[in-house]
This record gives sequence, structure tokens and C-alpha cells, in this order.
Amino acid sequence: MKYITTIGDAKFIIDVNHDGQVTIDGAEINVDMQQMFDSTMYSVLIDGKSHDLRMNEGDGVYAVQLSGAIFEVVVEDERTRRLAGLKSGATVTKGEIIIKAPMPGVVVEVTVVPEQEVAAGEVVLILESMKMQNEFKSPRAGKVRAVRVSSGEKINQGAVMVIIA
Amino acid sequence: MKYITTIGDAKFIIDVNHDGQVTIDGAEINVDMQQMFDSTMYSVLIDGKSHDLRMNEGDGVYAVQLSGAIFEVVVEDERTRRLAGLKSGATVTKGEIIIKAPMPGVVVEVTVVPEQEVAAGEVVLILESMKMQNEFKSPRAGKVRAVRVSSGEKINQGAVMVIIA
Amino acid sequence: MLKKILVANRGEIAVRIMRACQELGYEAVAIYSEADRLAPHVRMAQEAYLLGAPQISESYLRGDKIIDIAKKCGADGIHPGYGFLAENADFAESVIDAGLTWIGPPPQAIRLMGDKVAAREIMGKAGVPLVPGVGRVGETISDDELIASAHELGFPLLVKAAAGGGGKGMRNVYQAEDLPGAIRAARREAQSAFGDDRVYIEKLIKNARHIEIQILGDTHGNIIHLGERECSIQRRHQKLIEESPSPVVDEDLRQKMGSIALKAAKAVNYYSAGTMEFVLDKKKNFYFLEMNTRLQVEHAITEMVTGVDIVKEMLRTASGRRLRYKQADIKVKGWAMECRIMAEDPANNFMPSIGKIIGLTNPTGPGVRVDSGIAYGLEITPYYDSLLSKLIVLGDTRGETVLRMRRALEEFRITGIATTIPLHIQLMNSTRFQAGQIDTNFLEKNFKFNQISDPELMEVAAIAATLLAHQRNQRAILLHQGGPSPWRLYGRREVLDRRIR
Amino acid sequence: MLKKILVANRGEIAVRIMRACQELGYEAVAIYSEADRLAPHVRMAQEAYLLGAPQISESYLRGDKIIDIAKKCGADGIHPGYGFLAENADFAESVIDAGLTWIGPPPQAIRLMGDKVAAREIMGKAGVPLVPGVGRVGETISDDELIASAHELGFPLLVKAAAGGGGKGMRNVYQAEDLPGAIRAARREAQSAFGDDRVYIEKLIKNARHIEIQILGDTHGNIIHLGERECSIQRRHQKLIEESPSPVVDEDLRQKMGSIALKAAKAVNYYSAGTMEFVLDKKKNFYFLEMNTRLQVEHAITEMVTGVDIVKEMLRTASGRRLRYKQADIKVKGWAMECRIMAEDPANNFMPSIGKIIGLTNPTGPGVRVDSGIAYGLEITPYYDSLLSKLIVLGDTRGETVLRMRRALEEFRITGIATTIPLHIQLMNSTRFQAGQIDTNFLEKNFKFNQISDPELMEVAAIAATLLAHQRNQRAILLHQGGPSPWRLYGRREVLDRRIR
Repeated sequence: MKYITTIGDAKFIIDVNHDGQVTIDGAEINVDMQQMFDSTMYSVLIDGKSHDLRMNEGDGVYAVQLSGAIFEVVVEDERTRRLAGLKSGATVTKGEIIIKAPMPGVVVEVTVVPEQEVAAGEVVLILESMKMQNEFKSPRAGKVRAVRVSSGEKINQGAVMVIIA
Repeated sequence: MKYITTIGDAKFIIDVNHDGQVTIDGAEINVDMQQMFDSTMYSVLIDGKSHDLRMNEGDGVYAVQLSGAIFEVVVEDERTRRLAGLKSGATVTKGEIIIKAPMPGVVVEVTVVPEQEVAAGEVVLILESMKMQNEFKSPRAGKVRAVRVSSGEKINQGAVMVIIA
Repeated sequence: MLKKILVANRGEIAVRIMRACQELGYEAVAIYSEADRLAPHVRMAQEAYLLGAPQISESYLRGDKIIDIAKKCGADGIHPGYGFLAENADFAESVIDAGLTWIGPPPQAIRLMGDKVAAREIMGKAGVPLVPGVGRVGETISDDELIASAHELGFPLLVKAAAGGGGKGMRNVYQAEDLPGAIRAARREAQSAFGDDRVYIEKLIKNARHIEIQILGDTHGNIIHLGERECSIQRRHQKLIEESPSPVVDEDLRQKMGSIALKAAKAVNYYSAGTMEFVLDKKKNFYFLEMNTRLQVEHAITEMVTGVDIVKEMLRTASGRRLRYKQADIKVKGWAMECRIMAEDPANNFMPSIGKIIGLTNPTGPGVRVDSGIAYGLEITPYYDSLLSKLIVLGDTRGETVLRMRRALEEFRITGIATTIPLHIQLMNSTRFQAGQIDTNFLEKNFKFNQISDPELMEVAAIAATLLAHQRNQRAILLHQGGPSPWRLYGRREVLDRRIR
Repeated sequence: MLKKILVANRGEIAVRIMRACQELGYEAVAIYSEADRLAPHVRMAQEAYLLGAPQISESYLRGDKIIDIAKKCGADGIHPGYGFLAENADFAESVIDAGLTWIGPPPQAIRLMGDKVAAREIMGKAGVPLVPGVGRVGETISDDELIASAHELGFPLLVKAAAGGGGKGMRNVYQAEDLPGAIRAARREAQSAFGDDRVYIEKLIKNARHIEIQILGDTHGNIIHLGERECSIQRRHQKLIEESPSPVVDEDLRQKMGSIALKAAKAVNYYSAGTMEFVLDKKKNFYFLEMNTRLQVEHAITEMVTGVDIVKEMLRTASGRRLRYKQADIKVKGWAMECRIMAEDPANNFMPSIGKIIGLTNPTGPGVRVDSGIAYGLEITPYYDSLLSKLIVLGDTRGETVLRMRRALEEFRITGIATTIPLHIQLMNSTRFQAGQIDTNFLEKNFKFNQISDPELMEVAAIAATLLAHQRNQRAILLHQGGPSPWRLYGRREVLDRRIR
């Protein structure tokens, strides 16, 4: 199967055939990838070079960590491309943005009010967790549709905090 | 439920009731036992004393390792006692003894032949594994019923090597 | 003589202190919150007692409960570690009043140095050089007055909380218009962290290094310093990497700073372990910042280069024994460095990371020490500081130490949560860092995380991700083909397992 | 200058050597058998190449393949570690003939010292004291002749293989009637281990200690010794615990043994790392045993007390550089000890243990170093030596070191297989061991494993086992109550998981 794999601007055409033969941009390579016991670590030998890497997948993006670098890798084949086409109505530039708490914490301050216009990168909320105050910013310009939490409130992981439209 | 728990000659009467209350030899104790993520390690708090131990069960015997000591603990309740009663026809002092390979290896030497009388503790076979030669002894006096391997043979884990009757 | 020590802390520092107890033949007593039942400090202690709910106000800050437990279990001393109750003079006094040994400095010294404005005044009187600044002991200065004084001091400057420490309630201000907001933010943070919103302002020394001197004393008036630590690699005033010695401190400057630090310590009749923090400017002028009246996170690098076990000395001297060392015994040998491994995601603006540790390999081998508060299978919760482990390395030279640190960081594997390990690897690869050209702005001004575009590494990442995606595709196709077969059940189970773990 | 090193070994020593390579900026190349694809040495290397099937004859002993791989991948040097090909002079010569750098001693020295009978002769001529014994260079002595000579020497005596080392092909004989059987057993073992059944006999020195001197030299004729190691804690001639310094060697004896060792090394024009092994009797007379012409398992304790990185020095001097140290630079500071953690079951006559490592916590903290060849999830196979890890500890005094070792052993957790950790803990608790009253018979004569009857520990074990049995009972009852419910499925799954893992 042929894949179009991208890391930022870099693009790789990788072909994996039924015998497990792999080519990258047309050049054949010898790959041995083994999943380790803790399931997010992999040992990869590529033409004799040994790499120990950590890999997690989320929302179709593979986060690969090796030698201190973290790459966000997008892998597409015919089918995923089609799916991407179907989903494209719901991308960040158009739909609602729901800012959820990535972990339990205490809301230190909500810096916006409903109906307020916000710029891209503007701080909307400060959440304290692990003794640190973390700022949450709007990923794009828009209008605050709802504020679901208030200062001093203890919230759970996944709680919806602010919605921007 | 009441248990009779023995370690060698030492005997403990331990009662665990439905509310999780525990008494040992009549004295109530406060126990919090937690299984760790790797499943054979346990953290046990007994009346505030903290113990980190390793525990494996095999053939009804619990091997407990803590602070460098290894104890073989036998736990019996009414039911297990009854079962023990049923099984008692097949104990080591009477039945056949099958000496199996605990791991793959190479047979260095078989020091007995079929029909030979052996004493308790007599070496019957030497198996090399992990660069070491390990002697296997007869656990009791008896007669060699069968020898299933020969010198130089590579054998798998669990292979029957010698049977003593 | 002490026999049983209650360690009023958690995480790596509780483990560190318990190791010292065990190596001295003392019994260690742990305290724990409901979130920490399976934490290493509970498992390695001889005794362990529950404090309460996970929130620190219900657990590790409950001085009353802690003293109660100590008395009930027959502990004869309390070591507070750092953070929590370590710099709470009232708690120290309560411990002593309860007839227990306080393993730390005199409560009076904690109190005096705990108010940074008061500390500045004492240090100034003792002849210790101070950064120019504005503050008044025991008084709240209004925002307006601070703003007015700021113009006299000039920019850039630093707004600092009078109470507390650990980099909280601090803001750099580069221009006048940012000052009111910075004062508000600092007050807010100080109020939340220390229950005291008093702030003061100090001139911000440009291109400064953070240099601190470790102090160690006994109750017989003997007090020595153990050389310096450089802690310039900081983010939002939180130290991330420390080293000893400093690349810019020579023997002459070390002795000069050391004797000033001792003078300052004697001004408050100090004993036990403590640290004098200074800023050092480009001309090697140094100014007093604050004193930390406790064991510090970064104490281990000083242990590595001097051979002095600071925690054991704290324990020994707390029961009235004399310091085992004189100033002349202290020789700095080799080069030590520490990387703080935090549960924070450097790729996501250092957002704290929580979850279960599903894989853990601590680096080992020559010259490597790990002081860690985590274990395989442990749940990292949002209630406490994000420090997981300290990776401490000793080499003959700074060059060897940096190479060894990089090697050890590559060996360090924590899976299940995000950590700062990738950041540290990138820092070790930075040529400016390698050359020792660092100051307290380095991390925020002269270094950019994740600007790696090594084509070979990218190719490896692309191949690995593609193969994993391919494997999943294949499995998905097979799973959709029909009824269960042994092979397929196996595949399904694997997928399930992966999701759960 | 070396740039890329092939490490012709596996396990902890391959990891150790690769760490040194990486800290010197060299690339490391691993070789591996089919059983070792996921082993740490493969994962940490920059490159890794498959040798063949798990059996050592198909993999780690295939010198031809190894040299071929080195040439193909552009390695410029080979480090053999210990065991396997390390003391194979023919292999060393082939490496050199292939134009690669041999990171070890001169092949001629390996050859001379490899035959223990020949080595005795050379050492005797060089004036090194020898244990009285019977042997002839290059000749097989018949059993009858050995038996006849034995009566002249007197009992007890030692039958030893002329070839090889590592404690293989050796038998203690205390009375004449056991001699013929011992000779047969030693020949059998020697034939199997070294392909050479020649044996000789030596007087067995009673109550002797095993003391060895570490040697380090360069190709410019500079050669120094790094003091002694005591390795008297042995089982079946296999070392289990080593320490440096020895409790009975004073500076005077150290210098005497050191200069004899250097004299012996110079007699074979030695360079690189090597060890002279001696027995030391109660009157502090010492006798040459054998020379190990390679890096030794226990080299790390010498590194800890001298500060010399022996592996880095081997790498540096192999490319013609001069030794960085002179004899006067070598000072023994502190006390180091090593426990060998083996995959053997001390409760079951040290039977080797195989299986998957399902839990692993290496001890860390001050003064602790672990050189390890294992990792979480690794399968321990029956093909190789049972050494898993070396736990190495440094303290100020022997007392501190023993306490620290015990603390570290308690922290060391390997689950999934049996290990010698419990044995080591019990040894650290032995008062005779604590007092340093050890000799090579200590473990087999003066120490009994698992004689612990501490009532508190027994009670804990009884309670824990009972609660686990109770929990299983309860679950079994619920499982038998009827059709599946979510709760019960969960329970069943857990049971399954436990059985699998």
C-alpha cells in the first residue's frame, strides 16, 4: 500500500507491499520495527541503524519522539484521504472551538465573558494544576459563545471550560 | 472465613470476615494490601508497618519474598483441606516422580539407567543451561522406571527426563 | 540520638531522605495522602500513616496531624524536606514544642529569612551586597507607590512576592506600561501560593547568572560552605538545570562568595543546611537575592562534587553532633549537573501531564544518579508539584558531564505521560549551552525548543509512523472480514490491551 | 583515532562499553543473536547487525562473521568485553589482520596467559610466588600421574583446567578417594567449555582469600596498577560479591602485590586492562593464581574507588594514546562493593531461571551504580550466562557501603524470574560478612541461606498469603455463580491477564 507521510513541510512517499518490503521515495530499505512491552516504545532497525523511539497516535496524528526530537507525523493513504475529505467541514478555522480541561484543576481566573470578541492567541482562562498556573488561549479569532466555569471552581478532567464560535 | 496458615512448623489462625476485618491468632489487625502494577508485587500496611513483598502462587503454595527472606506459605480453609484429603493418594512418598526440565538445555550426562535403584538425593542427570551444569537429584529412594533423554541431547522446557517409581 | 524519623514530605525528596535514614540505621516513617498510597516513599518506609484527602490542605500541609502521628508512632524527629511545611517557622516551633527534634535550621532564622523584604534589610546590615530595590518590612506598599518608585529604579525590573519562594509570585517587567499588570499578576499568584499578597520591586540585572552557595552548620557554631551551584537555566523563574561548579566562578570568586554567604548565615545564627542565592552580573559583581532555609532540590550536585552527604549531615547535626567537615576539607572535584525531569509537555507550552506510568527505565551506569519519586505503574495526579525525578551526573570535566548527561537522557524512558526529557536532550545538544554561555534568560531568549529538522531523524519518524499506520490498517481490514478465528481474536485482544494500558 | 566501535558482546558488559563509547563521542555497533533482538545493547547502539541463531556457536562465537560485519559497516575497532572471544588470541590476531583496532591486550599475551600451566611457568621465572602444583606445559598428564603426584602435594588440593577460566573446570578435593571423580568431572567440564580436557593440580590454600590486582597499560610501555579487589565470596568458584579495597590489605601489602603484578605483566609485555589473581593466606602470603587478559566483570568497583574509567582508558590507549594516569595519581578513596545479580534461584539450589521480566526497578540514589543488561519486558533465555545486572555501591567506609548495599538491594525489584537478590540481602545481614571475616569457603561453609525465622516477617508473610488466597476464593465463588455479567467478565479477564503475564 502506498502512503503519503508528512512532517510539517516535508513529504515522504512510503510504499509497504504485501511481503513487507518497504520503499521510501522509491528507494528500497530494510526495516525491522518491534513494539516493546510497554506498548508505546518501539525498537526500529533501518538498514542497520538502530533507533529507539516512542510513538503515540491521537486524532490521526502520530507523535514520534526520538533523540530528543518530537515530530508530528501525518500518514495518509487513499482511504484516510477520503475520510479527511468528508471531515473537512469541521476544521478549526470554521466550527466551534471547545476548550476542555486537559486535567483536573482549579480555575484561577476567567479572562473573558460571553459574547466577547477574542483575537487568536488571546488568553481566555487560567487553570491551576500541579502547583502551576496554565494559560489557555483561543486558537483563532472569534466570539466567546459560552463560559462554563468560574474563578475558584474545581473542575474535572475533560470539563468544558469555554466555547468559542 | 477462617484459615489455617503454616510456614514450616509455625502455624497461624487467620480470620477474614465479610467486612474485611482480619484477626491473627485472635488479635485484630489493620491491614491494607495493594497489588502493584506488575502483579506479583504487593504493598502491605499492617498496623502502620509498611512491607513491600513479592508473592507467587504455585501448586497451592505461596512463595513470599520480603526483606531477603523467602517463605513458603501454605493456606488452608475448610474447602482446601477437603481437596487436600482427596489428593493425598498422589503425594511424593508414594507415586511416580517425573523429573522434567525446568528450562531448555543440553543433557550433559545421565548417571542412571532404567531399573537401577536410586537413593534419596542421588544425582540422576546433569543438564547444562545458561552456561551452568545443573545436577538433578532423586527426591526419594526408588527405582528408575524410565530414562527419556540421552547425553548430548538438546531438550525443551518441560521435557520429561527421568521417571522414578 | 535519633532512631525513628518522620519524613513530612512526598516524592523524590521523601525517598532521598529515607535512603539517608536507612543508611544511618534509622527507621523512616512516611505520611501520605489518599492519592499516594502506592507511591515509592510509602513503600520504602518502615511505617506509613494516612493523612487525608489528596489536596495538600488536607494532607501534606496538616502540620497538626503530622505532629500527632509522629508522637503516636514514637518518632523522635521530623525532616520536612522542601516545600510544604519546610519553611513554616510556626510548624518548626510546634515540632520542637512537642518534644521532637526538628531536622532543619532554627525557627527564628526561617522566620527572618521567610520575609524577603526583612531578609534584604538584615543582609544589608550584615554587609551583604543587595540588588537595588524598593520594599518596606512588614508593610504593604500600594501599587501606585511601587509604580512611582519604579521610575526611580529604572527598567527592566522584577516584581517579587515578599513571602514564599520557589519562583512563585515573580514577574519580569521590561517597560513601564507592563508594570501595573505585572504587579497584579504577582499579587494574585502570591496570594494564592502564600496567602500574602505583599510584593516589592528590584532592579533586574541584565544577562545575570543565578549562583547560589550551599551552607552547612551544626549547633556548636561550626558553619561551612560547600561551594557554588549555577542555576541559570530557568523557565518562569523555575530552575530546570543546575550545575556545580559554575563555568564562570573561579576559586577566588568562590571563596569571596562563600565567605559573604557565611557572614550572612551567621547574622541569623544559622545551622543545618541552607542556601544563599545571588545574581552574578557580567562583571562578576554579585548581589544577594534570598536565602532558602531548607534542603534544596538541587543539593545533590553539591554532594557529587564535594563528597559530602548533605542529608546525612542534617540528620547527624540535628541530634547535636558536630559537623564532620571543616572548611579546609571541602574540595570541589569533577563536574556535576542535574536535569529536573518534570511531568510537563515541552511540545505543548509545558502543560502539566497526568496519567499512569506504563513504562519506566531509569538511566544507570558510571557517574549517573537518579533521585526519583516515581515508579512503574504509578498514577501521576494533578495535586502536587510536577517534579518526577532528578537526573544527576558527575564527570571529570564539564565536557564529559554534558556528554554523559546526554547519554543518560537517551536511556531515560518514561512512558504514559509527557516529560521534559526531550527538552533536556535538545539543551545538551545546544552549542551555546555546551560552551557554558548561559544566563537566566537563556531558556526563554536564546533557545528554541523543537527546531530539529535533521533529515535522517525525520525519515525514521516517517517510516515508523507509516508502518504503525499500515499495521493498524491491516488489522482493521482483517477484523472486518467476518466471524472470529483464533488469529483474529488474538488481534482484537491486543488492540483492547493497548487501549486500556 | 577511533570513531566507530563494534562491541563483540551482549548483556551488561556490551551496555557498559557502549556507554563509554557514547561518552567519548564514538559510535557503537551492536551484534546480536536472534534471541537478543530486543536486548538493551541492541537498542542503545547506533547500529545493530544480526549474527544468527541463539546458540553461541552460531552467534557470539562467530568471529568470522563479526569481523565481516565490522568491515562492512565501517567500524574501526572491536571491543570483545569478557567471555566469548575476549581471550581468544586467534580472534584478536584476525581482528588486527583485518586492519581493525583490537581493544584489548597484545594477542601474544593472551596466548601465553591463556594456558594456565604455561602462565605458571612464565610467572615463576619472573619471580612471582606460585602455589605448589603439578603441571606440564602443552602436555596432557594422565589421571594416574596426577593421582600419584597428589600424594606428594598432599590434600586438600584443587584440580584445574589448563585452558579457560571463569571458575569452570575446577574441583576442590579434600581426600584421596574423591580425586579420580574430581579429575573426571573437571576434564568433562573443561572439554565442554574450552574444547580442551587438560587439567593440572594445585595445593588448596586453606582459609584463603581471593585477591586480585587491576592492571592498566598503554602501548608506550606505561603500566600501572589500580589496587586490589577482594573476591572471596564465591560459589562453585564463581564470584558473587567483590569489594575494593580488601578488609585485610593495607597500603604496604597493596604496594607489594601491585609491584609483583606489574612485574608479571611486564614479563608478557602487557598493555590495556588486565588482572592478576592471587590467593592470600592467613599469614598474608600471596601466590599467583592466573592472569585474566581482559576487562573483568568486577572492574567497576575499582573505577568507583580510584575514579579511573577503565573502559574509557582501554578505548583511548587502543588507538595509541598515552595513559592519562601515573602510578602516583592512583589513590583509593572510599569503599566499593559489587553484588552480581544472577538469574538463579537461591531457594532452589541456584537453578537457572528463565522467563519474561514483568517488573523491574533498578535501585538508584547516592553512591549507587547499576550496570545492567536487562530491561522491562525482556525475555531471559537459557542460551547465555545468568548474569543480569551488577549492583555497585560506593560509601565512605565499609560499614556505610554494606548498609547502602542492603538499602539498594531492598529497592531492587525484578519480577517474572528468580534472582540472587534475596541471597545478597541475607549476606549483608550476616555479622561475619559485616565484620569482613570472609574467605573463599565462606559461602559454602560459614553461611546458610534462608535460615530466617524472624517472627514478625513470618507473620507478615502469613497474612499476605492468606489475604491473597482469600481474594482468590471469593473471586472463584463469584465466577461460579452463573452467566457472564460485566463485573464477572472483568474478574475473569484479570485472572487471565495474571496468568499470561
